[in-house]
Amino acid sequence: MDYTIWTIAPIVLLPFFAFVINAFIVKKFTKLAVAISCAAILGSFGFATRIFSDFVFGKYAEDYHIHKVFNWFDLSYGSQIFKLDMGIYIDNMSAVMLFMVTGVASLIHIFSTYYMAEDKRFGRFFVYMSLFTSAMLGLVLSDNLLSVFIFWELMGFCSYSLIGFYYEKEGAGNASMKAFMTTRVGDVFFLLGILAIWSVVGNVTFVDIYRAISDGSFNSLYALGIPLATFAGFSIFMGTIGKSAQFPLQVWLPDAMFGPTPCSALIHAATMVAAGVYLSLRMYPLMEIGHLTTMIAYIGGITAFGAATIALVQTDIKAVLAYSTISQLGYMVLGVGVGSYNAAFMHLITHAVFKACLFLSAGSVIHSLHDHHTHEHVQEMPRMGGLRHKMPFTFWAMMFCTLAIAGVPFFSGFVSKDRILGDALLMALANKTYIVPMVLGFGGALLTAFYMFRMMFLTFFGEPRDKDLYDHTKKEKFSLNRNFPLLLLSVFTLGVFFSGSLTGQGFIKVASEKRYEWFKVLITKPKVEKFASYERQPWGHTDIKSNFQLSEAKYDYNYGLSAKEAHHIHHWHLIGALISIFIAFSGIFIAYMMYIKKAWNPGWWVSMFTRWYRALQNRYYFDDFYIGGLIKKGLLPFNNLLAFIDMGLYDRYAIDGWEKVNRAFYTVSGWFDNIFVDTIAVDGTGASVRLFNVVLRMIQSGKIQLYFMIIVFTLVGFIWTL
Amino acid sequence: MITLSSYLMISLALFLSGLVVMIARKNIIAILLGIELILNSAALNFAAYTRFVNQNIEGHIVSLFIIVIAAAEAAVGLGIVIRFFQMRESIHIDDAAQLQS
Amino acid sequence: MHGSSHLLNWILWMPFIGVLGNLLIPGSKKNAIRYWSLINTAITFILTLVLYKNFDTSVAGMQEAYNFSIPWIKQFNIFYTVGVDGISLPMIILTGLLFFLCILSSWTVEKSVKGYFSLFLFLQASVFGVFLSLDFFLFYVFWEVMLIPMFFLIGIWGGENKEYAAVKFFLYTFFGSILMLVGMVALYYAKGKGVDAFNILALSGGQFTDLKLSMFGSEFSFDKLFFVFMFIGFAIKVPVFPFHTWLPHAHVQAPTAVSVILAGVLLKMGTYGFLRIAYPIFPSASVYFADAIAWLGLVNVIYGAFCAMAQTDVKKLVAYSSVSHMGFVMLGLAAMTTQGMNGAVLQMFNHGTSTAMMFLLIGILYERSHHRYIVRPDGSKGFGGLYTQLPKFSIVFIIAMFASMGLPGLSGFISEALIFLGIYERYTTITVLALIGLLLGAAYLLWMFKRMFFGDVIEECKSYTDMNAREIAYMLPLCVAVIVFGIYPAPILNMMKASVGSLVKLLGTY
Amino acid sequence: MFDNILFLLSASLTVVGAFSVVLTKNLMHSCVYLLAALFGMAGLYATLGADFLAATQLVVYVGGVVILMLFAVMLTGGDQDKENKFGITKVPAMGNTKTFIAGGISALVIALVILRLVANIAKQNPQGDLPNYMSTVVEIGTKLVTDHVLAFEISSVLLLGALVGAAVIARPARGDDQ
Repeated sequence: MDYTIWTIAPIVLLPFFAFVINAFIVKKFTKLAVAISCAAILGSFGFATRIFSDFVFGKYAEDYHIHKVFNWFDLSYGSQIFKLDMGIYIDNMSAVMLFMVTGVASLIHIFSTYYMAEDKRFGRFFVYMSLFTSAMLGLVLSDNLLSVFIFWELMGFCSYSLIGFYYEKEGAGNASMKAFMTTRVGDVFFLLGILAIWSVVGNVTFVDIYRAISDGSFNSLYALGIPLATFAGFSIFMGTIGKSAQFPLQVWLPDAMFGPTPCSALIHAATMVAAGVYLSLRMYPLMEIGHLTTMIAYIGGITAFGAATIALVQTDIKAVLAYSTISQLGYMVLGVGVGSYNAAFMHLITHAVFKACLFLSAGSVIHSLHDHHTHEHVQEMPRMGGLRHKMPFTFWAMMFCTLAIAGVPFFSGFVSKDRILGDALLMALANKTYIVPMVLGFGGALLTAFYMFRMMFLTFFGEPRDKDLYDHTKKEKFSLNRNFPLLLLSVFTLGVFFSGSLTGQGFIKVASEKRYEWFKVLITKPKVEKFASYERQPWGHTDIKSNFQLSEAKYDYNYGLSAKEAHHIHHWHLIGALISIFIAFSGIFIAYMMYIKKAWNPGWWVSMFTRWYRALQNRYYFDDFYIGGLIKKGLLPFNNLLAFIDMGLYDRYAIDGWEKVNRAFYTVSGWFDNIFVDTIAVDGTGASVRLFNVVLRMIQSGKIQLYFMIIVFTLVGFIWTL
Repeated sequence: MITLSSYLMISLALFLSGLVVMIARKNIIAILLGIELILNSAALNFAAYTRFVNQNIEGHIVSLFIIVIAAAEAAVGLGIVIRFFQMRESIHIDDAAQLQS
Repeated sequence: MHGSSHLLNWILWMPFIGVLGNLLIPGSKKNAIRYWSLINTAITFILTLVLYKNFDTSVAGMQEAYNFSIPWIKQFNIFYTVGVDGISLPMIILTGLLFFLCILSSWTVEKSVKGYFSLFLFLQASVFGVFLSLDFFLFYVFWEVMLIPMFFLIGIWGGENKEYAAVKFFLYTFFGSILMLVGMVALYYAKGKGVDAFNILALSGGQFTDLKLSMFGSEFSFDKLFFVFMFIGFAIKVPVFPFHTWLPHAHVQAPTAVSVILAGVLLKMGTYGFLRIAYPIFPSASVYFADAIAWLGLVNVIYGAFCAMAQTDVKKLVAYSSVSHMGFVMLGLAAMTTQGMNGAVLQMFNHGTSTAMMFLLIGILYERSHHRYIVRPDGSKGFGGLYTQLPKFSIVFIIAMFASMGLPGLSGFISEALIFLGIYERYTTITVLALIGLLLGAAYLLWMFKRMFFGDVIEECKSYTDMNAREIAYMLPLCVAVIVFGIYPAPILNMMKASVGSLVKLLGTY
Repeated sequence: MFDNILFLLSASLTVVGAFSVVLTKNLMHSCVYLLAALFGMAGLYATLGADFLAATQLVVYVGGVVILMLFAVMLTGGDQDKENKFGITKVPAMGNTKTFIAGGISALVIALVILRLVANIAKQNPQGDLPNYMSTVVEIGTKLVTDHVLAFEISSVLLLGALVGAAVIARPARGDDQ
């Protein structure tokens, strides 16, 4: 079967229709709605698997794309052309991404049927999940930034709804709003980037952007005095910062844990937050020509390390995972920054797998621990301990994932993270500015290993610290919807699925290059010059499967460089790997000494670094600064002031003031009318008659002598005129 | 030298006296006295002009009529005064400022 | 008289028939009046749909088939001319739809039912008149006539400070109208008082570009001067920034349905005026003043959003959000590109639907709560936990809210995106700043939503009942419109693109 | 000579009498001064050769009118109210400074006007023939019954009317207690 639209679109449409249908039936047929959601995502998974297998296991070509477009709307009139096309774009990266997203989402859907079953809004959860999945898949399939933005925002909405899922809680409202608003800050920049690119390219299709980059269209163009590539690249990267919770917009992600745990697993760990990194990777050529990679590396490094430090002091199991997510996303961004393109993407995939698993395991733990006094689930690690006896499956699944995230060899996390760190090391050697991100990256790795094992030790090892809680916890029995997703995901934390070599850098080669180094072969930096002559297919076009065999890509161990140059790279990669391994085990060892052997007292560290400890507990005061400072002290007073100026001053005086002016006018004109026109001119006529009358009446007094005098004077006057 | 002017001056003095009496006095009878003076000044003029200017007797006749009229006037005026006094017990001219009693 | 169809006449005069019918029904038969009004508006709405069905989207100018013109006041060459093109059609459909739904939402009005519905239908007729008139004088007459029912609807059925609001609304608009009247008369003389001196189509095309006017001893450019006059006249209606303060008062005091019409339709009359009169008649001045329009639009966007965030009255908040959103329309108009102008017209339509939803929802809430405080003056919560108490209401509210803030997939996004695409190249700085408005737009709405809907149900809200069938019935069409046009806006864009395109082409020549 | 003496005496008597009428504060006195002035007038008539006129003056004025006046004064004598019916203080019956100022100004003005007229006459200074002191009675009688018969008759009717009128007016109203 070849690729027509009907074999691709269902990936998005199945969950979307599930959402539409469920939105109407969820109230009455909750079970059916859940079934529809799960079936839809599994269907998507099926279609995605087909694409994945064709791209990965087929005789692939590294630059083969499926690109179908349809016209969304067309505003052309005469010579003015404006068309907005939407389309599907599948290349190797999206194929892998599709597979990961649908796979993880399917497993999380399955797990949710266990986790959410007792929730009163069981059905509604699946409605949101379906919408989210379709949005995420839509994003992956998008061929242009605008549709990426659309699905990106839709995911934001789903995230908002799911964080605010327990809307009875006041905190959920705050958290959901915070999440939406913080990412919205990034999104606005993202939209700005889209506009900037549109102004150059006249389009925002990836293909056209690449072509424009290769044409040099971005050169010597400026927006607001900044080179346009930098401007646009930075704006788009701001979208990544928001969505992937990078410094300084990382504040929302820990709060996002207010949502149900499976949604945290899917949205705030595996997929949505990774979409930011996915976007950065897609726009990597733009970042490169915009000279943004250094900044990206710094942001990644700072995030990776900073979030890891905060994770050290968390006691809530989900909070630890949330900060570890931020930290791992930081590694991905660091990978983008140091030009470790496919390692960053690989870390995205591996992280999605193990972090989803970690969250689901945490969910499994939390769900089991039910406080009989408060009737709430327990998330605090100080009340756990020794749980590996009660829930062995969960324990082993979580253990695998922890090993992966800690960077233990033979696990996926090691493969991807080590490659990022190795590339960072190489970059630092070549360019001193990269030393800081590199050191932060290695430091973060140490902390990661430590806090993850701290979490494991506190949760599963040692003696139960809350005996009552422990005794009431049922022993875990294997159930398909609870344990199967965990175990399947944990299996995929093994490194062999991602790389044929131990580290992915050619440290220890396990098997022939091409078959097992599929990731390195498939995922390469977009070669923009190839897109110069690229033509897209119409919507109805059928992509013939046999075309996939056009030109076989080869795994080039030496990166296309000379053996000597490559040797240098391999050499330093090896050193980096050794450092990583050392670091990982050191972290684990410290955790072991602190929490199992209890040889070292963590309290001592706390007392030594009280101020730092407080800063960490307060998340470096970011929330205080943003909410307490910027918003409460800056924005809201400003708003109130402006509103006061608007209604209290402007409207009251400048607008209603006209009434006063008018009143003054009408007072004066009324006065004028009254005095001059009416009194003087009109009444004056009467008054003059009256005056005459008064005078005459005075004359007509009946006093004869007066008459006589008048006669005399009249006579005098008369004589005088003679 | 007795000329026309001399008589005219006397006449003027009489007239002015009558005038002042008429204006300044508030007593009706006094006003009547003023009227008499003025009438006399007029009569004197007629007589003087007869003597100095046209020499015929017409002036005397007019003067004579003036005297007659003055007598009639005095009779009627004083009658009115008496009557007024009977009504108002006053011969003050300001009390006689109304057309109606 | 040319054109054979009387469809436009029917649309225009149908509400008047409704008014007459209402006047014949005794005032005590309230339900009869309501049903009659409902039927009347339904027929009108159907007629507008018929118009849409027969509309030829490829024609840029007026639709020949529906033009209708007869002399009205022959001595002054005033004609009764009505016509429809791609710019007015979306507005006409919007008017038909919103009035129909507003009649439904006004079912609970008990105070002087007969007067209310009669005035309401009267208002509808005058609004149709504005959108359909092609004779400037006729346009002006309808523009002014519209004030009368509005004045009484606000002044009689309004809130506690209704007289103030009504008078303010009236005077404000009237001030603008007077400037417009001056412009109209000036055009009449400039055109030589001929047969087409009041004909908007005959006046348009930029024929007054080089005309000079001497006044007060100096020379003025005719088109710039009267463009400013017209601008102020229309800007008050939009409302553009310095002339916006009537809006919060009028909205807050007006009864629900009138707020809906005010925000949904009446504000669009202002921007419609730009598209129909100010731009085509004075294209060179429009281009000349585009910068000013853009900056004013920006101020609207930002300022409205900031002010909205400070409000504690829901209705006032939404009123200020209207100021902000109409700022986007102004931005689109200032862009004078295909995308921008189409986006502006689309935004007019979309804002009409989404803000109508908001106001209708607030009206529904008000019927239960009898207050609109998010935070009461004493600092306590006015609402709380509505999500738990009113689930259906909340879902509709979420749709309306996100449509209003421009969530992709809902209608507001496409228009805003088009506007931004249109304006970016010409006004980069303004675009950057206007995007802040987008951010703030989300902020104030979400903050309001958080404060009203999340958390525990406060004691007072526990008695509220969820939306009933009638309320769902009139919210549903708007929900559908918001979602459908969010996903697939082509039906509306196709309607307008030829007309807007020809206007852009005209402006492009200056 | 006699003429001159007579003129001077008569003129003095007339002018002094007239001024005394003006200046005296007593009504009775003023009547008497009027009498003196009228006597002087008679003397002046005499110097003008108007013998009949002088005689008539004496008979009518001095013997009639002034006596009539004196009777009237005596009839209306007695206490006069100092206030009118509105309670406003009345001007004294014989006038006060204000009234005399008003009268004086009037007199001054008219004096100036008349002097302006008289000045012209004085310049011409007509000098007719001196009277021959013949009796004018015949001539006047002739004239009265010839040329001026109508005026004569009218004046007699006037006198009659005045007489009857004075009697009627002065008579108390019918039924009047006074």
